[in-house]
Amino acid sequence: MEWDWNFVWEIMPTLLEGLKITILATVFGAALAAIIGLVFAILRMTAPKPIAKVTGFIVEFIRGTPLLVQLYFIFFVLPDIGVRLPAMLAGIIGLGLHYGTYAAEVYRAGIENVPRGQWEAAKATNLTGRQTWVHVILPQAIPPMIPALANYLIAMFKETPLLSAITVLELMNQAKSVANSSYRYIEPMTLVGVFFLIMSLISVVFLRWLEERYAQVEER
Amino acid sequence: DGKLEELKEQGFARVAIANEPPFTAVAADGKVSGAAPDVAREVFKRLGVEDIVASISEYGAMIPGLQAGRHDVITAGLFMKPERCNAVAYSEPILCDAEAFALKKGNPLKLKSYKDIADNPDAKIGAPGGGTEEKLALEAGVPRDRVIVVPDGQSGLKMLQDGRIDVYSLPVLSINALVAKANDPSVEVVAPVEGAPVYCDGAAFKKGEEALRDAFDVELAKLKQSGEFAKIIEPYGFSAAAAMSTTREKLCAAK
Amino acid sequence: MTDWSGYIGLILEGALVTLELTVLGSLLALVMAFVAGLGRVSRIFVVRALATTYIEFFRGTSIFVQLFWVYFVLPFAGVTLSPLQAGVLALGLNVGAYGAEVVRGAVKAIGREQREACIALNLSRYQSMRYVVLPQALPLMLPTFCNNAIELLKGTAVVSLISLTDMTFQAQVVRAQTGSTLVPFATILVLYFLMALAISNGMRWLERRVTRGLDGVRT
Amino acid sequence: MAAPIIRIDNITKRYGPLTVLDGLSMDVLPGEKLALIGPSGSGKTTILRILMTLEAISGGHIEVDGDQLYHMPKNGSLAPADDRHLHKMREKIGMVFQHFNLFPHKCVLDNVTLAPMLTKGMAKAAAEKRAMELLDMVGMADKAKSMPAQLSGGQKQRVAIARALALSPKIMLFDEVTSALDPELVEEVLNVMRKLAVETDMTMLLVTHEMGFAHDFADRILFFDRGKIVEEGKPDEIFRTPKQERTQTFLRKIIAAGHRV
Amino acid sequence: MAAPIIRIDNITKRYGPLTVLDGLSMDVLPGEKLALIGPSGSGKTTILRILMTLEAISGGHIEVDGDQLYHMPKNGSLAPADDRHLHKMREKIGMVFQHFNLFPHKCVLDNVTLAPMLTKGMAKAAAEKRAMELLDMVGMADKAKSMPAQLSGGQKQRVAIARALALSPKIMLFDEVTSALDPELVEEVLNVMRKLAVETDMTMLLVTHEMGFAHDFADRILFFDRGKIVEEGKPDEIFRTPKQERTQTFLRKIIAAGHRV
Ligand SMILES: Nc1ncnc2c1ncn2[C@@H]1O[C@H](COP(=O)(O)OP(=O)(O)OP(=O)(O)O)[C@@H](O)[C@H]1O
Ligand SMILES: Nc1ncnc2c1ncn2[C@@H]1O[C@H](COP(=O)(O)OP(=O)(O)OP(=O)(O)O)[C@@H](O)[C@H]1O
Ligand SMILES: [Mg+2]
Ligand SMILES: [Mg+2]
Repeated sequence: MEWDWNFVWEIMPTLLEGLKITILATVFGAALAAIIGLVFAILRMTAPKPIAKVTGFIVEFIRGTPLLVQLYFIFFVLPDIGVRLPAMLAGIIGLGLHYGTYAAEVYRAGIENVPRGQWEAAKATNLTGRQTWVHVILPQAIPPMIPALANYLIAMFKETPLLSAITVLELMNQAKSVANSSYRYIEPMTLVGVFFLIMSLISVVFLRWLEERYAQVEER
Repeated sequence: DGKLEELKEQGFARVAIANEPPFTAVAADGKVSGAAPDVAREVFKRLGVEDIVASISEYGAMIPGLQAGRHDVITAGLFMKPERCNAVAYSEPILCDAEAFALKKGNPLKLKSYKDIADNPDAKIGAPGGGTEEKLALEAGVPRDRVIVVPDGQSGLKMLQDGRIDVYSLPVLSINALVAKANDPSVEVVAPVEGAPVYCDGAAFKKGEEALRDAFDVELAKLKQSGEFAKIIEPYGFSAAAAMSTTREKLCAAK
Repeated sequence: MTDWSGYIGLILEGALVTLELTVLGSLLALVMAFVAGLGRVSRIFVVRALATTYIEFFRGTSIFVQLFWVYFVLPFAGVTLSPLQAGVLALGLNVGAYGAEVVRGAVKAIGREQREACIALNLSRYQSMRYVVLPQALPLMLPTFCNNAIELLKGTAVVSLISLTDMTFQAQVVRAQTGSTLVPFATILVLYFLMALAISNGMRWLERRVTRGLDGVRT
Repeated sequence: MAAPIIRIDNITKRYGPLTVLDGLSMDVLPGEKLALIGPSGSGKTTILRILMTLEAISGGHIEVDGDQLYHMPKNGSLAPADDRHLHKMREKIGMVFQHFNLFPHKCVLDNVTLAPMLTKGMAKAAAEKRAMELLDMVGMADKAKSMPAQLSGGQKQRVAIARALALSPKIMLFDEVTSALDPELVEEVLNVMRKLAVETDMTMLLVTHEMGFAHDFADRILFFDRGKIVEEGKPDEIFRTPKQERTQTFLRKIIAAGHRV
Repeated sequence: MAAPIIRIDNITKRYGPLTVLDGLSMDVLPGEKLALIGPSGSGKTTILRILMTLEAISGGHIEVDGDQLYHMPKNGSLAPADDRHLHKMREKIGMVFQHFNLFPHKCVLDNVTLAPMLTKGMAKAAAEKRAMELLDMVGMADKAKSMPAQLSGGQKQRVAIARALALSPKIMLFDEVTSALDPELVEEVLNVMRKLAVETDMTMLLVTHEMGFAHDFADRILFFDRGKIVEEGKPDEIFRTPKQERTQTFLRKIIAAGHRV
């Protein structure tokens, strides 16, 4: 089967339509993950022991099971208990929950990487707990987190094709549906790959920039 | 004939199926059954190919998979339509069926044809991706965003029960099998869909392997003559007479 | 009545395929991680460029897309792989690219000081790598390798979409047969989690073994 | 003689099975300059960290400036101190660390003004005026806008001293403030501390390996070994005529290693 | 007088815009014990690292034991040295680092035997026999099976010295080998080096801040400042009657910081 440029131009608008959904899902998924991650991290680090433990287990469970199956679960099983989410929303929740567990780890590591001496210096200068967090710990913990979070953002972007399994018409699903009606897989699939590669290469450059910009603040 | 010798050599033919009873099914023990694979198994046996090995696939992925050499033949209830006839080499007709809708009890949106769905801006139809029903809906003018591509029959039924779609469309026998198994009084069947033609499937071979197809046709014809064909498909609810009353030529020419 | 024992059997069969994919995929990933990871720190430009291209390409595109590409597009280039081969190839190459960065990072983390000690002791580059740097880098890699292996395990679910009869796929079959959605999906979620648990426990055990005697190293 | 500003009464500190301080008692007079010396691991850092409330005690009592440090009166008896009590007590105490622990994301000036503004509600202008005086005192006024990463170790440590002074504590704790510094940079920090000793009547506790400096700086030397005070006395007594065997061995080793006493 | 074993001829070392060594020349005689002193950043470490080929030079020539270090003869003229040439030259030189740089994953004995077995193809038994002799010499024979993490800093450094000696280099380089040690542990390392100085005729170059030790150990002292040799001479000349202003200031500062000279 030969590569057909005319066909490429013909399907381009459809694919771009899908790309739009992909990007939307990524953006909302990421925002949700950032928030859910914060909740997980706070529960794990500061809640009473039993709650922290249960949270820890939930986080481990979500991290240890495939997003695809989680999506099926949210989309097909939750309606049995009366929670019927539109496909796109179900997808965003799946992404947010799954990547929230990763974000939680980033938050935790970022905070734990602030040297103990900083906590002690804050205490020795008699700052309160809240003041220590706001003025000493978070300003140091957040910048190094940014590249790691961005990394997961990109990873999430690359996992959005899974949403096609729960009928979201994102890039991959559009490509499949084009393939279904034309019986040609080469062009749509390759184009999807190229789209992802382009987006990723751009984000790699962006990531390098972030890493440089927020490279560890030095002291010691 | 190279391809047939190859299959004999390897002892089995790789077939694509969809796991959509009664056309194709996988039993609890993993055994492949359903009318289409059963016929194919018998014909291949007569051609000297011992067995068939099935892999489940989406409808949309079947023809690309055939072209990519992933399987040797499609036996999945993939109905003959002119553009498909251009893409693959069909055998003579095997299983015929009309289209049907599964919808909520009492048919609240009064949907009887694909046109009705197109005309009702609230109606959403679910159909297998790359299947005949998806195409019929689109051709009838249902906009893309109201044709939900559903991965498999069970998902379709579930989405109908959950109210995510208003109609789920499959061939009559498939819908009946699905609804019977679900045993859900809130779901009813409209069959056949008004204005939708009766379709027949055939075993689909890769273009360029017409020799194998022709050999298949010869044995298929014998099977039909001997009455064994009817014995295989009628328990599944299909009509042997329907398949024998039409030809590939007619079906591929139909518009 | 539903034949649950039969269906459980089906899912266990799928679990076996998932296991097979995970093990084979991990092996390929491990090989690729070392080849490409060490390639990236090579002194030879061509080797570095090749390794970088591989890594960026496979990290840059989605595993999902890679899988479809290997399965549906590669055959037109004359390479036809069975679904299992396609799955192992796509997963192994994909995770291997991530692993390569881990290898590179760990090798670089074995500081300048150790390399300089090697030079001062007149070890060749190969000897330094083999006897000094890698033995120390390995324990640093293990925790991330563990995460990578779990990512690979989760990635195997995607192969159900190219009709490989893995655990997720079998769950779909069971679902089609029984009409029950909750039972098969809940079952495989637990199974996946148990497998992930097994991986992380295994890795922890391994980590303890390779770090024995290294504890408290600080100059 | 004035009442002690610090009374340490039979305190114990354990880390799991390890007893680091074992029934230690000592008093410090207001304005006294005290040097704590002794071998590595003898508990010198630990006692300072306990006074700064960075480490909890396992038993005993500490009184600082008339109030219990780790306890507070409640319904007529002593209860463990709560956060508010500790916060109040910490106002009296400042500490300078071996590794400076400056806030790396804030410039020198902000490092010094942060705590006065937050804990004492000082106005920005007032805090900065005072900070500049202190920075001037430690010779760092011209670097007020620099970031910590741009400073040498000696400069960082001088900023850290200014930061601790900005809260005007009654008691200052110094834990090996020069031992992370290049030899040449040691002197600039010691000079600041000499000045401080002369110009203020603050109580100072100093842990150091610089025996020469300890000799010149301190009113009294405490020699620690294994969590106990083995010997104490005026610098000349300790350094010239140590009575205890262990003190003698320790000093001999240190001298052999090239340190002036 | 014998021919120099090291001839440094007008070498330059730049890091980007920064010139660290600026046309430096010096000779070292076989068996000579040389101490390099000078302020931080003056290039002392750099010159040792260049001799160990850890750092490339920006210009100039170095001859070690009759051969060019960074150049090799090729078609009648001098070409930049390739890996093989460097490998051959490194056989003559050993180095001990400030931070020991032991291999943490290998026991003490394996640390010492690794290089002889790999680079000289020594048999395991022979390598271990020689290693035990060396470990005995540095007083570490009883720790042969310990892991580096189980040793104190002083013990680590003694193992590092044994490791460097195991290759029997003609020249040994020591870069502040005691400055990462607790004061109490300094002496045990210096003792080993004194023994080494007396018992072998190896050429030794030593960078140190321990002025007392430099005085006792060295045949000749080089005082570095800003990448140049400002003054050189016998220990007594340099320490008692330094001629240069800069040498005087430096020594005064060091003495003030409590170091014995
Ligand atoms: N967080 C901790 N957990 C366990 N043990 C500790 C901890 N902090 C200190 N120690 C132990 O307490 C003892 C006393 O330590 P401390 O730091 O007070 O000694 P030091 O006199 O300051 O020694 P140095 O001169 O080396 O600073 C040591 O044996 C040390 O190992
Ligand atoms: N890798 C490098 N990149 C840039 N500059 C460097 C590098 N290594 C050393 N320098 C600079 O070279 C100069 C000389 O450094 P060197 O380490 O030789 O000094 P030194 O005399 O050993 O000082 P010290 O007593 O502090 O060890 C310093 O200004 C240093 O900042
Ligand atoms: Mg201490
Ligand atoms: Mg140096």
